[in-house]
Amino acid sequence: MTTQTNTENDAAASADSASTILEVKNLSTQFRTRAGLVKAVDDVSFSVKEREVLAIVGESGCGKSVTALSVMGLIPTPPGEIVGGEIMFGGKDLLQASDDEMQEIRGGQMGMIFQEPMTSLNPVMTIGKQVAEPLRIHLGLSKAAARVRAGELLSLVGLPDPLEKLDDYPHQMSGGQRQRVMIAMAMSCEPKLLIADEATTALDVTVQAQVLELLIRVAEEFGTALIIITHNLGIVARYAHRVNVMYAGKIRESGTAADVYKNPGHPYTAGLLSSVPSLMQSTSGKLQSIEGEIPDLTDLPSGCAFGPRCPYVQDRCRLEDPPLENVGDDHISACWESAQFRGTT
Amino acid sequence: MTRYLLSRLGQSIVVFLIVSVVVFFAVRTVPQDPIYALVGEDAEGYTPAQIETIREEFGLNRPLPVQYMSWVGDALKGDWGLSFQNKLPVIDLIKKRIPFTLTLAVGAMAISIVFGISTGVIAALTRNSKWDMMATGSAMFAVAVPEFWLALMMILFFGVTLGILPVYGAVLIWDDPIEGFRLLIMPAFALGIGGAATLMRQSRSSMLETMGEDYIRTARSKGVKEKTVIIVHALRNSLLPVVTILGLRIGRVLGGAVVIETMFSWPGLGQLAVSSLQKADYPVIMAIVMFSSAAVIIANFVTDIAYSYIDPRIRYA
Amino acid sequence: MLILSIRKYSSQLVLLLAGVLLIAAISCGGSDGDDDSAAAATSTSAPAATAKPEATAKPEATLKPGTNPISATATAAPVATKADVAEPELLKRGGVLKYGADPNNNHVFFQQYTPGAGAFWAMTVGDPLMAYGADSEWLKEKSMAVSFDVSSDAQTLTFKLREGVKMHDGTDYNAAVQKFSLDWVLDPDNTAVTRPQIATIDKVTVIDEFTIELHISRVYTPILSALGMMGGMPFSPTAWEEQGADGFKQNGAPSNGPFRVKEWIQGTRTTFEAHPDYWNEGKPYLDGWIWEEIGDSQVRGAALTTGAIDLAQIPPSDTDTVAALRAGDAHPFVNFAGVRISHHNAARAPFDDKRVRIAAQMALDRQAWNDVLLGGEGHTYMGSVLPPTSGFAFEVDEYPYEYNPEKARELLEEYAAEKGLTLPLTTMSAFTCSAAQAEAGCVDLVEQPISIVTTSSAENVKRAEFEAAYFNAVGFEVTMDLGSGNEAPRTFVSKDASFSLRGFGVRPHPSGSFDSYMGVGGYWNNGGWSTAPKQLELQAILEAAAATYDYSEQVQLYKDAQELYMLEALGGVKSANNPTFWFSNSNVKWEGWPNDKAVMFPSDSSMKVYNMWLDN
Amino acid sequence: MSMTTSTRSVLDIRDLQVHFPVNRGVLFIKNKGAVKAVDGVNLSIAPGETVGLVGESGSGKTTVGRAIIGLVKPTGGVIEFEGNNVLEMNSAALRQFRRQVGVVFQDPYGSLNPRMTAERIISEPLVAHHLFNSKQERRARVQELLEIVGLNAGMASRYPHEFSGGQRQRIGIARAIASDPTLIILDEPVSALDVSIQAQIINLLDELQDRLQIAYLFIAHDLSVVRHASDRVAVMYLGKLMEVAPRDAVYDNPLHPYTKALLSAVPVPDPEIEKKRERTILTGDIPSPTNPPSGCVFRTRCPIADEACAESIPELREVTPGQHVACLKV
Amino acid sequence: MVKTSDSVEPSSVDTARIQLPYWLAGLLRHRLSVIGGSFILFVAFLAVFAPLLTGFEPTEVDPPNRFLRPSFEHLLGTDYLGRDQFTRLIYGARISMVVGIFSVVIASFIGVPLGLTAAHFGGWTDSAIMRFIDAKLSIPGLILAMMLLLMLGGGVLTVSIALGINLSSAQARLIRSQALSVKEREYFHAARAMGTSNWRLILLHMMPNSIQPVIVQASLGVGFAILGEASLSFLGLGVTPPTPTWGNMLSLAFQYMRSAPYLLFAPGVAILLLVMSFSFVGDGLRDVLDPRLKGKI
Repeated sequence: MTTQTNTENDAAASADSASTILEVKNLSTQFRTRAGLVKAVDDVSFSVKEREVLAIVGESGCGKSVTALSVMGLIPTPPGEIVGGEIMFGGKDLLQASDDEMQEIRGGQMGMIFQEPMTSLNPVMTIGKQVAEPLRIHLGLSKAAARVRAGELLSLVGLPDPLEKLDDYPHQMSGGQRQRVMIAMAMSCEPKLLIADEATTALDVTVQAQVLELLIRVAEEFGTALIIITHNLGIVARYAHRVNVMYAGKIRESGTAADVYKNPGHPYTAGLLSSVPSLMQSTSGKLQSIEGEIPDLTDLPSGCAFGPRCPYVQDRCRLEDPPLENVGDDHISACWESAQFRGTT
Repeated sequence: MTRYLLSRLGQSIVVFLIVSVVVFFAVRTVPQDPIYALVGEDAEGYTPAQIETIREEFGLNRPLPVQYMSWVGDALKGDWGLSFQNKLPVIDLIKKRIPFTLTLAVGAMAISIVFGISTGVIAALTRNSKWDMMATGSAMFAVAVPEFWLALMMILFFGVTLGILPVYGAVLIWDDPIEGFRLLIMPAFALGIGGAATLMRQSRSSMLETMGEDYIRTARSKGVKEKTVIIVHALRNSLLPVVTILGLRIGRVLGGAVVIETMFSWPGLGQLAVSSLQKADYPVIMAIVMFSSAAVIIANFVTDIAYSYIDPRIRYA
Repeated sequence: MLILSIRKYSSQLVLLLAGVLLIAAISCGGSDGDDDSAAAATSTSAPAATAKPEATAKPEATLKPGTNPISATATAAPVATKADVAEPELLKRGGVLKYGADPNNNHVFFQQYTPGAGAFWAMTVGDPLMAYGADSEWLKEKSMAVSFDVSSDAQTLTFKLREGVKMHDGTDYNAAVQKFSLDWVLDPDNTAVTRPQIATIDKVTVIDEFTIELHISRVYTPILSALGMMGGMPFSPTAWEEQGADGFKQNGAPSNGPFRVKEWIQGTRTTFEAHPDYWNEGKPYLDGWIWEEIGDSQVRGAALTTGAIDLAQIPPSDTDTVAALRAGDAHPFVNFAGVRISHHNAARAPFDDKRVRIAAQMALDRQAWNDVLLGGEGHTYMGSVLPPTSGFAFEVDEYPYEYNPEKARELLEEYAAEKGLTLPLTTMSAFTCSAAQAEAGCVDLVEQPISIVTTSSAENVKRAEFEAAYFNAVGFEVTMDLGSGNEAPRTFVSKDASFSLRGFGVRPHPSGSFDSYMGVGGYWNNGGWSTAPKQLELQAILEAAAATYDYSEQVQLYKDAQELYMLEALGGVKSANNPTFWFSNSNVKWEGWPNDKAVMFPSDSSMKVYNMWLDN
Repeated sequence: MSMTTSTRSVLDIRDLQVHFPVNRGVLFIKNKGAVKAVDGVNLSIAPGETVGLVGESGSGKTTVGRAIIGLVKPTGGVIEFEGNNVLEMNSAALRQFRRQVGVVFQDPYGSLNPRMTAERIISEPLVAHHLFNSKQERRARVQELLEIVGLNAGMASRYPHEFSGGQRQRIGIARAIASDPTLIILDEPVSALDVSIQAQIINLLDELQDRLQIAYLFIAHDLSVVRHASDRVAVMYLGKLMEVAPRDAVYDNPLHPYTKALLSAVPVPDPEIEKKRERTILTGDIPSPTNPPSGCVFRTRCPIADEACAESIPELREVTPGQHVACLKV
Repeated sequence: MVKTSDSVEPSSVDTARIQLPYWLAGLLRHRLSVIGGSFILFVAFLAVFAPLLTGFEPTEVDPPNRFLRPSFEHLLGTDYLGRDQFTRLIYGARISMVVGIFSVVIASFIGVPLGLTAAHFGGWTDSAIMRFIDAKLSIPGLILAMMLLLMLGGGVLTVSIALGINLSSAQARLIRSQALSVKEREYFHAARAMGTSNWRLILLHMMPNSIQPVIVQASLGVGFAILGEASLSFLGLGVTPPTPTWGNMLSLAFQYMRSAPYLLFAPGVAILLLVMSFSFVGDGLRDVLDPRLKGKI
């Protein structure tokens, strides 16, 4: 049981000088479904620097997971398809990479953790074998060497008596322990980038805290950049250096966590922040909720997708989709009325 | 695991008892008078009095529950009673036929499994391609074809016109491997092809489902080659539901054997079942049905063990 | 919608059509292309002219009744020494003949009931006291009696027995053994199926080691032919002591015939091996033969063509296989042993009225019956109950009850008007047994619908469908009562069938058929039609025939009996003399090949396998 | 909103126990121990009050809810509703109790029968308790309920798959208030919803409570939502109550070490505050409920535990007015 | 489309627009089941209007014109008794369809209640019912059917009962497993918490949500029942002749395979296409009724 104060955010300051390891430009991914064409990710651009922790936040259906899967090249085709854009990683555009090249990168230089601990591990295969698999593929370790290394990795992620765990099966472990195994597996080849897609959503609060602390520590130790995908605004505040807010397939706002939270550049971000009840002081009466329903991606409104639910909507918003513009130092947002609405908060 | 198997064993014994009771009483309601199997249609040489004494000998006029109790008592001691056709012990009649039915059943199951699962997996992996279409189409075709029609077509085509396969004969594989195998091909194929179709559909749908699971995506995220993902991760998981329905297939195969054995004059229990049912030869019918249901129960039991061995979630319950 | 879906049909539909065409190809391919010469004979033409030069021409001409040695004056003929038996060249012909047939064999003890015993293997296992050839004349070469003489009151028969005969278990055959066997059969407790054949014998005495004397309760000439069947076959007393009935059922009763049972697997096959020291030197030619039980006649045909078996028995109703084998190079044997009669219960209204029985006769188109059900190979010999080959055929030039549906309907309308009924006639009256009948096992019956009763075998189903259609056409309303296995005959015995489709095997001597089937005591009649005056008259003729040894007198009496039965008693609607077919492969030879007279036995469907050999 | 204890409480749970037998051996061999899902819980809810029941998975909070509405048979204790014990009620009394207690479940997709129209779903309780004799009256009541929960009456004949998550939850709520109950058990009512929709439903529940004076048992694991919605909060761990107190006492002045650890583990959506907050991270996992630790169940993960905690099971004591804590060290 | 069981929920006609029941709309989009469905309707049409479509009677005998090859006058030729094959085929369709559908209805009436009671009450009733069903399943299907037929005698109803009892065990097992999963769903807990009676729980909540796979299997079952009737009549136990069914027409045609191969073609293909059509429709229904898919629309 360790007591820590939050120091990570300070380290972010020195990150600017570090080089960019992932550059996503105008990424667009679509799905053909029975109900019509779904533009899950529509012209998304962002970048991740070395050792940086980027958070992508948004409600369900906003495209955050699809973005991550597109970067990893795990979009099931059919029905999905990446229709445009570039993903520059390690000097190469992943969209042009061949299957073999992608298999080289996945698990080697880029790792990923998923949401459901219960179903993300192969139920009929021992933990040891599953953790050892990337080691043998990417680092070419022998069976015995890979097993030893797997043991070390399990102890690194804080599993009690790791060597015995090597021969256990996933169903013999709790949710938290499995997520630790996932981290061990994803980090096994000390990747340059790790994507955590709602990695702790299915865990209890205390276990969630343990796993995230562990993730940050290991990333730091291996110098791995992190993309944390979540809908929990608290996690973003606590762990992320920068944050992208997504809505209906587009990035609506991006900036450092501090700026975005203190002075949100988009009405949607503001609305989200205000609809989360506060832990710090008792509030009674109405929460400032965002009206209306989550948009149906098959028939999005013209202009700004948030228009129908936005309290500051103008005619222009209904006609034209606002581009991303600077609203502060390293802080951009896509809203025609950002000046007016920011003035008032 | 042992707890799971012990309870399965208990259940099987209960099922076996229920089968014996159900069949014992069902058979006796058949309107046939069993005596005529022994004395012949016109009962030449028998006086009515003698016919009555025979009924006594077989204990046919005792109340049914008493008959059942004595039957069970004898059966446990290994005495399956005398056949009504010739007052000879039923065991001798059954003993020689069991290996034939088993050989046929195993042959049919082998064909079902080999053709069924392989085409199913290929069809799933090449989803909506022409291979998939052909496999699904031929599965639809194989399920819809009446077995006896297929059997005779094969006899006439391969047996008579081409003459490459023997049309008649009954030799066990271990007695005369080459001839035994050549004899087995057609009946096993006719009996097994229906099963192959069902297994193909089942393994196709379970493979498709498995490929959509999260741990497959995790494997891919680890950079595992697609081929290894299929063989190492997907295949074993997708076989689990297929193994469970193997147990049920045995019942269908033994049922189908009745038609195929009659068609190929294959001296198995199915052929005997048809003649003894028509002659209402109770002891022989009881022996056949008890053996078949024992085979099905044991098969289900074996598939349970196999299932719990493959799936660690049960092995370490 | 259909057009819509076809226009945008997908590859699945193409697949579907391919599947369908595949079936068509196979099903036509299967008919090796000679369907024009097969049984698609039109109604009028004579049975399809078969290309094969056929030794046994269709028996249109009645056979000249050969001199029949069964006459009182037969004196002690000289003992046939081994030399004067026509000696075929002595080269060893050997081989194991495989014989494919249908009915399954419950056990291998020929004295107790098992389907097909008489027809298939009993004659190969035992040499009876008296044996009969193709035209019912005495076959000394096969019988144990070398000579016999009949007492003046014709009730005592003395037989001189063959010497030096060894039984299968090595023991010697003598008068004591023959007596033991006859006494065993005559003892009711042994429930021998062969007892009714020789039941008239009431005393058997051993005169000396090789002479035996039988006393019969009444003058009964058919006893000689009866002793030619299983009843007259000896079996070893010493083996009986050791094995008893169960032993005999499983391993066969050691007798004195050319073959003995080697192995019996129920429902599969029975293997016979040559008797090592069989008394008739040089015989049997075969080393052994195997009876293969093949249920499906088409598979039997296929097994013959592919050489899996050497000899196959094919039922006439399987016209396809018969035609296919005829077209091939298999040698056909045709024997008119069976008679197909739809017996109706003449004791119950409406059948007690002669007009109704005549109407039933006239309702059936026998020519069509023969063409459709027997592929034209049957013989619609209207007159005789007995087959033309038996020498006792009843010759009639113009059968009064020829196929005439209009007349039949008139008769039924006349009967219905008289009885105040309307056509179609649907019910059969109740039946109460007389004291005598009750004692013979008759059961009282309630009123019930007119029904055709038969087993559900493929052959009988077709017969039932055919006859039901014709009976319904003239004014009967017949329901179908298709039983499974042995249920149908039982309903006949207990007389609740209106039309029971029966066929019966003919014994070497007509008395066998008449007594056991048509006579008052016969098991088809107890409680049936045996009380009507015409039927009692018929019974008197039968008894007279059984009492005379004069062959020509017997022939005349049996013809009178048949005339009375067919014209007056009308106990049933005779459809045809049913041919039984065998086909043998080219490697099967016998004495006097290809004339198959020497290997066909007059009784219903047995082949003298012991006279055959394999020439490969 | 302090609550005077004198007014009779709507629901009073005393020493509630729910143990599930775990049979190890084959058919007849006796079982070897039980999972103590709920082990001695005391809780009371005043009319119109909202009691928050908080805890992690495996804490037994859902089982408490299930025990109250009769889905699970308790193995001990008393559940008193308006004076009489639910567990000893005859079927008539039980039916009356069922009419007065509504329930809302977590999963919007799983809590509505996919084969029924919205109208038939909402009218289910009306039919079960024969509240209206004619179909028209029932239809009118359903229209009214739809309006109350913010859906338009035209949607009555639609099927569940034609509604969004938020709308389905509103139908669930309409069904719960249909027989105008005095108490509703809310089992994780908003956990499965997105943040923006979550806020709308919380506001709806608030509004309904003010208008219809219904008492809520608000079961959830999201501490900030519970703080907003509840008057009093009870914290559960491994089947036992750790701390019960008014809302402000629990959040501003938590006494039980588990409550402290729980609050510190929840990240707050404000980087400034997060920078300054002092966090205590618990180690290890929740012990298995089949053999809980002796004495205080939290002692194996408690930062301030010592030998004494292992000997005796801490009682729920009133440390400060209205604030009860089950810990020897406080 | 003959409704196999009335519990498929009634087509709801929304006042706003005429909306086909969702399962029918779904089926129309499923190409294969359109083909299958139209063939079944075509056969049903033939069966119903048989008397109008042909001048002959199915049992009308005309031996002189036997074994006529398919011609304009006799579309499918004549059999060994000169009976018109086309007439027998369409009258036979009537009986084969009735046997097929009847046995599936009987199977459902036995299997569904058994399965539901086993799932709902659990404990001893569940294991008792399941052991009974295991026993029935372990007796080879055809032998069980033959025994039942010998007991009840041949006839359309008795054949359907024999085949129905055979199919009922599979139906019972299927609906029990579905019902068990429904029992875990929250809407079931909600209904029980509201005090709904056991009866309504089973009928209104458990059955509608677990009946889909039974309907899918039922449509496949019709095909298997028609095949079963063919096998039984091959063993001489099916519907008593001369009533024509595709089964006994096929086994009769067997005996004239060389001399009249065309006799084999019509019943064989008819059985094949009808059984395949039912499996097409079955597959279509499976996709349409699959709850997982429906949730996503």
